[in-house]
Amino acid sequence: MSEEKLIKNDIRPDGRKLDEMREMEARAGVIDRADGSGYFRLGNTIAVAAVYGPKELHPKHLVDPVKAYVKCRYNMAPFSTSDRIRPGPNRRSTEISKVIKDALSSVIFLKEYPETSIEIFIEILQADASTRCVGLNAASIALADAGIPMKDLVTSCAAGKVEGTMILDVAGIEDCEGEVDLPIAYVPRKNEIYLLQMDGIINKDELKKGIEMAIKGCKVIYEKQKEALKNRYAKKGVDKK
Amino acid sequence: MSEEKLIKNDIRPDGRKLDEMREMEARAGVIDRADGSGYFRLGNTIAVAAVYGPKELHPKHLVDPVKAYVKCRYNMAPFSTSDRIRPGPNRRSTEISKVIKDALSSVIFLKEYPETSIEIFIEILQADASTRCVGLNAASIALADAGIPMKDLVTSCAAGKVEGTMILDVAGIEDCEGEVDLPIAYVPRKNEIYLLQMDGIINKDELKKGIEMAIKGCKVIYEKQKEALKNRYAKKGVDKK
Amino acid sequence: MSEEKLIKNDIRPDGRKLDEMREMEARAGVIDRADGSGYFRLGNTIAVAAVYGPKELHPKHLVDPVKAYVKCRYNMAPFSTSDRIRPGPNRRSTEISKVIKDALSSVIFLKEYPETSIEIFIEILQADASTRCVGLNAASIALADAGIPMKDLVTSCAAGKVEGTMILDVAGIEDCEGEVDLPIAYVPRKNEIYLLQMDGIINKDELKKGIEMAIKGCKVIYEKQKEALKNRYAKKGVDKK
Amino acid sequence: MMTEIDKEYVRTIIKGDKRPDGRGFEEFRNLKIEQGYVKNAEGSAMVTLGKTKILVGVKMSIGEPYPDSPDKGVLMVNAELGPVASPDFESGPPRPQAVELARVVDRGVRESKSINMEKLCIEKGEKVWLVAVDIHILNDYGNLIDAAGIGAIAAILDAKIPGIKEDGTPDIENRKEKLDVTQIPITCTIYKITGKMVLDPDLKEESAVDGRLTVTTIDGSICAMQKGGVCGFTPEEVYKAIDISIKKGNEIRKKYFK
Amino acid sequence: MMTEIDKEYVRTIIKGDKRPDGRGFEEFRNLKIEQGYVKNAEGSAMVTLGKTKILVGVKMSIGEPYPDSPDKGVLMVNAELGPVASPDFESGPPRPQAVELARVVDRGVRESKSINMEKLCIEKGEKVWLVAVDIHILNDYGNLIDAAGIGAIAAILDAKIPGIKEDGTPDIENRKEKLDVTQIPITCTIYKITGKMVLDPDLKEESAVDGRLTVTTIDGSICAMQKGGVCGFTPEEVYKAIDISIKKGNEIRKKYFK
Amino acid sequence: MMTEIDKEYVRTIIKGDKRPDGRGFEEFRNLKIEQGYVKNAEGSAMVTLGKTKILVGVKMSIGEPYPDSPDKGVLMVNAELGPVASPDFESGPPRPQAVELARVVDRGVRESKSINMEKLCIEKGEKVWLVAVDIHILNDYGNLIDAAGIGAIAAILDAKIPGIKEDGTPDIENRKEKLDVTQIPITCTIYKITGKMVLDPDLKEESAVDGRLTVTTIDGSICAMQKGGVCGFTPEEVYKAIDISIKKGNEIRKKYFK
Repeated sequence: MSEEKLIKNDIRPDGRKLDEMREMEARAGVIDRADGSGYFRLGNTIAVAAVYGPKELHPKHLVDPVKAYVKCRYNMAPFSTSDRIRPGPNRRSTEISKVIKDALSSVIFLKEYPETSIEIFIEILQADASTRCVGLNAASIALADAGIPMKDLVTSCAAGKVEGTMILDVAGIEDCEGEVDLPIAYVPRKNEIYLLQMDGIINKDELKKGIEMAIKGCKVIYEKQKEALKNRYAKKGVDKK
Repeated sequence: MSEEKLIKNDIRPDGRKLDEMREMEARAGVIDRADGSGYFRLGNTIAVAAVYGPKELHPKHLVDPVKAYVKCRYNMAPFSTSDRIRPGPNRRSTEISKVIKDALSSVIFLKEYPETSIEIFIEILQADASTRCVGLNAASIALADAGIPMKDLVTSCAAGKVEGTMILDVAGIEDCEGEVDLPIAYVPRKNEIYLLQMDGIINKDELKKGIEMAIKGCKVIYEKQKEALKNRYAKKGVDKK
Repeated sequence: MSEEKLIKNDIRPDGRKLDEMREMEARAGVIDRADGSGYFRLGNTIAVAAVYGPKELHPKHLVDPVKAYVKCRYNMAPFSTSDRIRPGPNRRSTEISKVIKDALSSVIFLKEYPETSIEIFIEILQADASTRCVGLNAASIALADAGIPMKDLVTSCAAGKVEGTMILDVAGIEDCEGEVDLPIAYVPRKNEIYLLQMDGIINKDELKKGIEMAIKGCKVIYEKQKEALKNRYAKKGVDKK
Repeated sequence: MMTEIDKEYVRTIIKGDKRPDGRGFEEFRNLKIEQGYVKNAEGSAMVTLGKTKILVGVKMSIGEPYPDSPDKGVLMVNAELGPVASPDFESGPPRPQAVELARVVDRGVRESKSINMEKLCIEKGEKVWLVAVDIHILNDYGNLIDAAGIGAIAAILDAKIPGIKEDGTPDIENRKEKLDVTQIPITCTIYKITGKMVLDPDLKEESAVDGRLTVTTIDGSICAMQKGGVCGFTPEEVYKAIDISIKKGNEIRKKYFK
Repeated sequence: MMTEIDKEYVRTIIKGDKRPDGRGFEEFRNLKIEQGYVKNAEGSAMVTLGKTKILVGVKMSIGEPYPDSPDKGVLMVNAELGPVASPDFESGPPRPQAVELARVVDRGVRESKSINMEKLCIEKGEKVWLVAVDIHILNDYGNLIDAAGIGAIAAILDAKIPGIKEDGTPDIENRKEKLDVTQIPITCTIYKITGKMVLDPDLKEESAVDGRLTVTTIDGSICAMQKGGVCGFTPEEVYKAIDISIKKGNEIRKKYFK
Repeated sequence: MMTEIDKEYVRTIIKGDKRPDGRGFEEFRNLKIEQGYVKNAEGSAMVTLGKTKILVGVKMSIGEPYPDSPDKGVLMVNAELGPVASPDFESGPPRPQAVELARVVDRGVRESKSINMEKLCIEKGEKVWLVAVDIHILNDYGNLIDAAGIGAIAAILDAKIPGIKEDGTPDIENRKEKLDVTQIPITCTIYKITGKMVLDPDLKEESAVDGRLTVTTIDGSICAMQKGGVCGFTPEEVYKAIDISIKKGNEIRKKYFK
């Protein structure tokens, strides 16, 4: 760890303010084969997501007669990080797939599609922190694009603690040197948190501050997601003509 | 190998006589989730076993229309031996699962439960020789506790050859330095052997002596098993009141 | 690579001419358990193949209502090469299984056996180049021996380029030092190529020459295969008496 | 295994601010910790929480450090939800539930900097102690996460470092000093059932759980959190959950870890 | 996903010497190559071929050479046909289609001696660069093989060798010179549909394909071939396919690789 | 594949103290051992026992010894019951039957101290010969265990140790002395069918087997035993089985291994 401070006068290594997010980009309808798809970029973290379904479910013993079964796979492209990642699931990606699945299952009206499966595949193409958040944001767009009825879009964003200071949307060197990572998934319309993970030592006040910051970030993302979907529908309308 | 003899004047390293077993403990009903369960300890070797079933069998192509299908898994806890064991099956545990399954299948009235499966899971929690025997003894109790009809309890015990001498219930340093290991599973009421494995060089007379010793040991274990089941029923009776 | 030439005055290291194949041996009916089986040896490369089926297919979702499903496994015995091969499929054997399967599927009248599977298992017992060709030749015999209706026997043979010269049926040191390997599978009656792989730098004229040589080789093999089948039927006739 | 009827029964009772077995919402079932259960393990603890039974063992071996921490030991936490413990568990590689369980416990121990990993360096950049904490579920009767978290730290506190034989392998016959444990992280999970927050559900209650928030605490601070399940938590509920966990953590620490 | 009706429709049109989308038989769909897409990769290329989308990344690490080529780097090509890209793909270890795809692309690069592997030796017999080319399918809309082959060489051409840190690990912050690429192999596959040879089928056409012959070419020469599918090629058809591939290879090389 | 009718037929005949093919109860089918079948293997044997066919190969490579036996080579026995040999075998990792087969053969060779493993040390603690014995089943027509056991020792007796190349890898072009084999363990299994003890059942008989006892013997002594199947053996039956195995072992050793 360097002696010199990363954050000086409340300005972060990449020039951002403490509660400033990286610039971002959202798109819907990027994978033609899928029933719905989404793209989300937050700074240098890029994810695409595809949704297939509701569709018939194999093997049969997983079929739920009262609601849809949600399958979710979060996967990092082997070249998305500085060290190549061996293809195939690992413990980290298995856990992330599960927490993302739980978060998305929270908002889908699963009972509208009994006996079917809804499959969500997230690919991280380039990673610079917050990959689970960016993946969730893309998946949320993909679900909406697939026409799956949801209570609301899930939005996701992380806060963190670096040199004892709470900041929004940790990235780059902050991610390596930071003390705490705090990703959340949030649904604005319900004011509820559907994903929350935290590691690192933090007290309750700091945590509160982090969650408030992250919620602020989620609200910005929410607008981006909606815009992407609006553009998609507009384009679809044009295509139809 | 040390120059000094392990067995002196027919007294073994831990003070036992040649045909003396380690002290033991047996219990029934130790795993609430299971349909039947058992605990067996022989010296420092500890096993628990659970039985689930008779239950519906997946996948369907394994279903036998005339008798129950027996599944058996012998597993050592990763921390049960001096070197940690990687979780998951290995060649040794696969073989032991098979010979235990054969031995137990011998006594279960399988035709009473066609189309079902009876699942037996054995966990070795602490290992000091004879883990397959101790596992079998626990499994036998578990089957009886689950109310699975059997010809009799299977009991299991090992003899061995150390410094040319046949001894009962090899343990500790005897297990490392011994020449022959001879585990058997025996059913007293039938006077039949259902499991027998041996490795090491031995002549027929020694083998005969070993089997006789082991049968003697099995008879002691048999009483312990029955006592455990009696205590369990007594307790169940009390619980009911 | 040695300074000295492998091919001198159009004579190859093992004394063969440029377009001369190694001596070969073909047999049908070598594996009693199988519905059909074949043996093919080309020099020191030895393969056996077994065919099981047409038979019921598991799992059910693979069942094709209009034609038979072809399963094919090409496998090298662990001791068939100079370095032991770890048992189980690897990337090379997976690819070869697929191209062999495609080639054999081309000639089988699959629509005669809807909803069934035809299973082809090839074992390379000893490898000295051209294992996929020799395996295919054995499999072809096995299919015919199993009575599976085919347009024709598939025959297979490789050409290669060594020191800039096109030669037939590369083997031994030629295989290690050669520049190009060009295995094909050919059906004489149709004059069609069903398998073709090539690696190494080659121009179109050389390739043409190689293919012509390999076709010539295939025609020799074709006769050997037919002879093996004839002997088999003759023997079967004798057995019946 | 629990039926819809069981589930509805639990929900009705809890809506009425009671629990099926009469416990208070923030009351754990009877907790028993038996350290030193497994002689071959460097440390172990059999945890009984109501009818839930978990055996945690610590094994130490000698290996290479990670390149980015050449002077530190290596911690690994693994969980097996084997078929012995529940009709819902199957043989085979760890499924997502087991992976999540192991990783949540791992983060609690790791992030609290509970173990002084520098003390596990044998030869910088070459040889360090690898500490494998294996969570072995024997009977799943609800709230595995907290039982596993408590079992892990109990087993770690029980662990003694082996000696080193002449041939460089661990000598478990001559275990010497204990692991240097500076913090005692306690895992406490807040479960939401019909909007109420309850601690330590048993098997029947667990079938009615809508969501959970696991909070691992050390004295006064939080070191790891994990939300699970499908129901959401409002920010206020999160803050309340933290208060409960800190309080419960202190209580357990005082009672069981002196 | 394609129905028998779609398939028959395609076959009827192609029999009439036309294609459903009006292209000529030897005409590719619109091809777009975007190099440098992934910053963490040493090299990368996003290839869009009609609606088919493939991202190829090159990562380099330091490892040991093979004993029989102690002074050469090591090349590995891997393909993942993940479930994101098609309802026909599944999670799990690579299936035969993915293995074949990777190996065909691998042979094209390897046999063309495209990369100067001697330049990737760091310390003879001890340390060399391992070059991992990962083909990541994002949308399968037909002709994956050619898109993957073109993407692989584009990503390789984009790749820069990392520096080496003091601790001997790659320093991707200080990438320096490019890989020494001496040949540009182009993969071009001839597909047979009802006896006609067509290039670059889209998804619908692909469902009607009877067989294919992949030919990878460098200037004037062929460096790898692979026949697939169940229909045969006469020797004359093979020779014709080679002519088409050489021509198309030159065309693509000129247009996209200057 | 065998029907209940086949099975009952076999049982009826055997009850009448006869065998379907007229052999005596202690009579093996025709046994043929062809050593040196595989040129690339250090040793090999094709064993034909009636219609049962097994090819066993021995490959040797150079590797590290186990820490607790630094001056000894390493023996590995592996069996593949591949789908080529029987409609009952499937592709995939070895199933319990294959594992048991390999381990029974392994123990026979290992416990008899058949191979002088000290002679396989190249450099104490660093380099030894690893001896891989692979049992490859080609046609399963009954009594695989005995055929595999006999094939293993035949292949081991056939094996010659490779030379060592300058780069430290095995040189199979220059194989030199044979493995030092001091004991010839013979595997003989006693099968119980309707209470009778028979040797070497063929496929049809095997379907009627209730239990088996495998006894591996060297001159006058027993070195490994394995009971399988569901019927029991009384102690007296065990002792009788041993007598039969010793006798048969001597017979086979004399006839086939000089």
